[in-house]
Amino acid sequence: MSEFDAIVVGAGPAGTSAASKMASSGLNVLLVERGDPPGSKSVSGGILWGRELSNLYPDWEKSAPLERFISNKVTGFLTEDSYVGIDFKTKKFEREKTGYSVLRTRLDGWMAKKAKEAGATVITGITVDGLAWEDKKVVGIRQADDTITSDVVVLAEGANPRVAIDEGLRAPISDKDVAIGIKQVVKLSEQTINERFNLRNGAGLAAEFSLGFLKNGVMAGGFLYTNKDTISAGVVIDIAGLRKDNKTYSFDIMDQFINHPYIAPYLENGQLQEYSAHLVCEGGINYVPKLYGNGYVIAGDSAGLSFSNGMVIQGMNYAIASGISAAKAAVKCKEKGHYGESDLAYYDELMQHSQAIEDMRKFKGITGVTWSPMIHEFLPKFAENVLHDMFYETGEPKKHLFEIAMENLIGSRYDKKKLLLESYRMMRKM
Amino acid sequence: MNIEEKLSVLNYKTDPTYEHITVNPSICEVCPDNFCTFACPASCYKMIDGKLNFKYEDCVECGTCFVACSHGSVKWTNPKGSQGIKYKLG
Amino acid sequence: MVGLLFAKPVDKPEEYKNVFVYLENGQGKLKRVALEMIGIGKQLASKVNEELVGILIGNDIEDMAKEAASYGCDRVIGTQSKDLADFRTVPYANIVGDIVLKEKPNVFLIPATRNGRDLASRIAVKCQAGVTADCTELDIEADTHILSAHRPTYGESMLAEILCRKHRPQMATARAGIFKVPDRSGEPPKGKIEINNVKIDKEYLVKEILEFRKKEKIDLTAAETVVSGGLGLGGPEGFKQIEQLAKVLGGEVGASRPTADLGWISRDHQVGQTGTTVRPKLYVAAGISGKIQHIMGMKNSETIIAINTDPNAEIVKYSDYFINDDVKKVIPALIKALKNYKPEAKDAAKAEAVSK
Amino acid sequence: MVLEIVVMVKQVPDSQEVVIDPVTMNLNRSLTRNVTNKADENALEAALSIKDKTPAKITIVSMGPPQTESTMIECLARGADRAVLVSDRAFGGADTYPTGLTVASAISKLEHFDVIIAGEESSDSSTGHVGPGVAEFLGIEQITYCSKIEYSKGHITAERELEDGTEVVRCPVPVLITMLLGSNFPRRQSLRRKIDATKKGIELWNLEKLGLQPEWVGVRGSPTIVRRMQSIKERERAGKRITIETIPEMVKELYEKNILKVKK
Repeated sequence: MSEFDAIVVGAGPAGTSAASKMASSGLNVLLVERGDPPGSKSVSGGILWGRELSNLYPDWEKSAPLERFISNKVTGFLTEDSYVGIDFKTKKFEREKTGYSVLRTRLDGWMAKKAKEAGATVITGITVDGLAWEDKKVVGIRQADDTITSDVVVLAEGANPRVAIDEGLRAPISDKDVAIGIKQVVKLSEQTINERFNLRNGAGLAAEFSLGFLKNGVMAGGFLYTNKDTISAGVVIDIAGLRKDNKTYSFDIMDQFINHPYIAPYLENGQLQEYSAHLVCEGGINYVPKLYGNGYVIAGDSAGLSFSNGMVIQGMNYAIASGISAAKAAVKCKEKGHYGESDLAYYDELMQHSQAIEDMRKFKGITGVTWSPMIHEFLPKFAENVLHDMFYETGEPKKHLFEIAMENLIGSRYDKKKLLLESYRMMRKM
Repeated sequence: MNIEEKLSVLNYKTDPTYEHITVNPSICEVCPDNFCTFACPASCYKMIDGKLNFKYEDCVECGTCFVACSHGSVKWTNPKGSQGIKYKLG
Repeated sequence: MVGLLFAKPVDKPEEYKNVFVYLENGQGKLKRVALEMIGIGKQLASKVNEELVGILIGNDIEDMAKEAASYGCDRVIGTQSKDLADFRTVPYANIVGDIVLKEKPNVFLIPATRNGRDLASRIAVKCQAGVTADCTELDIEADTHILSAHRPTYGESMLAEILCRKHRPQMATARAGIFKVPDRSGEPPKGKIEINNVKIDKEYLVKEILEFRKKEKIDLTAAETVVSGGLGLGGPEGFKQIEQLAKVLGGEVGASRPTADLGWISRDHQVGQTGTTVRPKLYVAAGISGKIQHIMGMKNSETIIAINTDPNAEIVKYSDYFINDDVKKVIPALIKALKNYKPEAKDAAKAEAVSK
Repeated sequence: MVLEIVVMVKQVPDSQEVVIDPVTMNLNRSLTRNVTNKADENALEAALSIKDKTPAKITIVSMGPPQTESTMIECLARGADRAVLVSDRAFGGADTYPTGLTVASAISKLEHFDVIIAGEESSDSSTGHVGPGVAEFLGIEQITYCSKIEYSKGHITAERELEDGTEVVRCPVPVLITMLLGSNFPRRQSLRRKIDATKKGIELWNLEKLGLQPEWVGVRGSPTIVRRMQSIKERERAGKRITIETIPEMVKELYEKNILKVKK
């Protein structure tokens, strides 16, 4: 007899969702989180797309600690001197309200509380050392000299899954699988944020940028998310490019981003509240390990479930979805009274048909685009030059846009044929 | 603001009894790239007088160095209990 | 067991008169803080035209009692015994408690030192009265004789004014190093000295003092100049520069909390809310951003020089001089400038006049 | 016979997170989380290290609102045996006097105690008065500001850190000890113990259980009142900008203003 039906390692969105769903289905659940309180080890890029959450808590928008709903989405290029961007606003976002900026210590704390209310035993401030095995089956977890047993262990450790890696349940992480995420949260008054970003009534902005001013093949994206009375500003840095250069400090890229002439004014006079860093899963479908085994399942970032095509970034919603699916599988196993590998395969089955895996499969190879010189070097410069030539009054006869574009294309050091192919590939993959 | 000053706004519960990350000096001594010093967002890895200096106390537990070190020097574990970084916003 | 006595308001507060202070001594000498208590006690007593009374306990205390009187005590109530040579909570508390219950002071001040705090709330319980801890400002209302006790709170950013209207005596512990030592009168002291020789019952002497090891440590509170380093130094090696500068200035080395947390320097150098509070003539904050914890420990320094790469660092607001550059470059330049400084003739003469 | 140790703990706002709103100058509570008072963790560790060598039972006693339970479960997870939370609306707003009275009253309701250990002070109010108050109510000796304690044959030997030195003290039980902040490193919590403690919960005692009068405790039983709070006004400082080049001028000014004195 195991002490628990299920043990969940990690109280992030994936773990708390799994624990809550299992507990409310009558399972005896232990949720263990090393941070105390939950969320004190978490960092997120910022936007929670909440549709998945409504499966768990239909009224989540009323009680969850949300910062601002996203009414305004920006995608842009930053070069040394310029900014070119698409700025999209729609009243539809305001009516639908699915995306919210969140701060994780608050969100995770709320979700852990919900799991506790559902009946899970929530333990914080304790690090799980590893798994307990018996006859090649996971039978629980190890902490210090103790073993706590359960029929199934849900590993929801986040982007740096120590237990899963150390127990050989997933490959160690490589340059292609993750990027370095760095974030600063800056305090400004709610009013100042509203004024600077032209926002009203709890509306917020989510902006992502390609940092075209970086040199030597170093590639990074930048982001700005508005919270209630803070702004989350950060960068996501490609490790392979940084390694190749081996001269640029990751934290300097963060500094360059927030000091960019078109970013700095947003943050001016803001007081730094927090500096944080976190790995961002970028590996796509290739990075997703086998999601289940004898007595265990892997969920959320630990399973590499995240998506980014440079314009849409998702992670927490996948985590919640995978947590719920893991719970469904565990509940089914409990009904059968059997938690073997073939039983837990149901989790995989659910996931293979989930939006998460389908998105990731569809956008397979997207990182080749999101982390391409095309996006991070050529396009920003090209857009800057074309727009500059178009708008700049020289006193000479005007040119057609096509003419300007062609001149800039010819003037660039890129192989034209390759560029064409690249653009085609980009359109297809995005 | 330099990185040290940024880190100074953070709340750490440093564990003097357990270093959750360790490096192998014999590997670092002959390291050709010292990429950890560039990758680590908290500047825990520094070259001082040509030698690698690592301090775990400033670690924000992102895991970057574990990926960055391609020579097998970095041994990464989670801090014990709730020691280490304690974000107030996340 | 003394019993679970609740705090009891007194019926006739007007019966309680005079300001009493506890005269802390150690190794047979009045502590400086005892003189500080006389200073503030005298101030309060004169405002309401009452007497200042000192309570002194120890062994062979006559000289100390005379000294207290010469600093302004109108009366010194002394209690001595060879068993009272060392501070021991229970017998000390019993004696002080009995005196206070009998004498009915209106105000009773105890220094907020470790032994003072050890004693204070025990006396309060004996008298069923309140005590305000760790005061930095004390005043008394001339008409009502109500003590207005101010103490810093919320990380020393706020000052709370605390009253104790209905209970007597109005007790407070007062922080060391804040209140002025009064001038010593030249003539033989006028104050009345009463010394009682007592025998202490063995049952109150259960606590034995086995040994006292005097500390040979840095004393930041007494330093005229403090040079402190923070995370901006970049590593423990940065404190070498700090030491050099401190040496040139003839001061002590301080540190911000994170540097002590990181083990760059030992804890006894830490300046701040959780470390030592300093108020030197000159404070140099090198590479310290100025978290509130640190500011609280140094903001009362006479002159503050901040060295920082960040022009928006919090410390800038607290600085008289701000050098916006890297500590590594600034300190050598500063040391050079100090060594090169040659006073002009008239300045030298002025300096001489001052030092005389 | 086992040694009965009582450890007094308090839940406080995390001092590293205390954020003062620059506009209102009030504590920004939305950003401040509650934690176990650090010095109390040192008190518990001191108790646990006695228990490592001597058969002992450790009872945690705290006065506070119901959420103090998390602090007490933490103590049980580190190795304490029993936890009593004294909680009642009537206790709210207490100054040090009724706090000491309430805690002492709870301790006196335990079957027996030999040693009481508390932290030197709480990080939120920093008075250090509650421990000695409890000792007075219970009529026992005390050893405050200890950096080290040891128990042997009915006696505690302790090192007290004073402003000017270290005092080595020996005292028979019963005695109350207060431990210095940072005097030891608190051991880790055990998952097994924490699960058990979470499932079992803690003991809640209210005013009635203690048999105290409502006017003796809480704000009503407090002799001191806060008349007002004001922000500490800072002296305006010039913040005169100096560069590497103008350092000699600053040095000259410091001498001229007599902040630095010319050595003869």
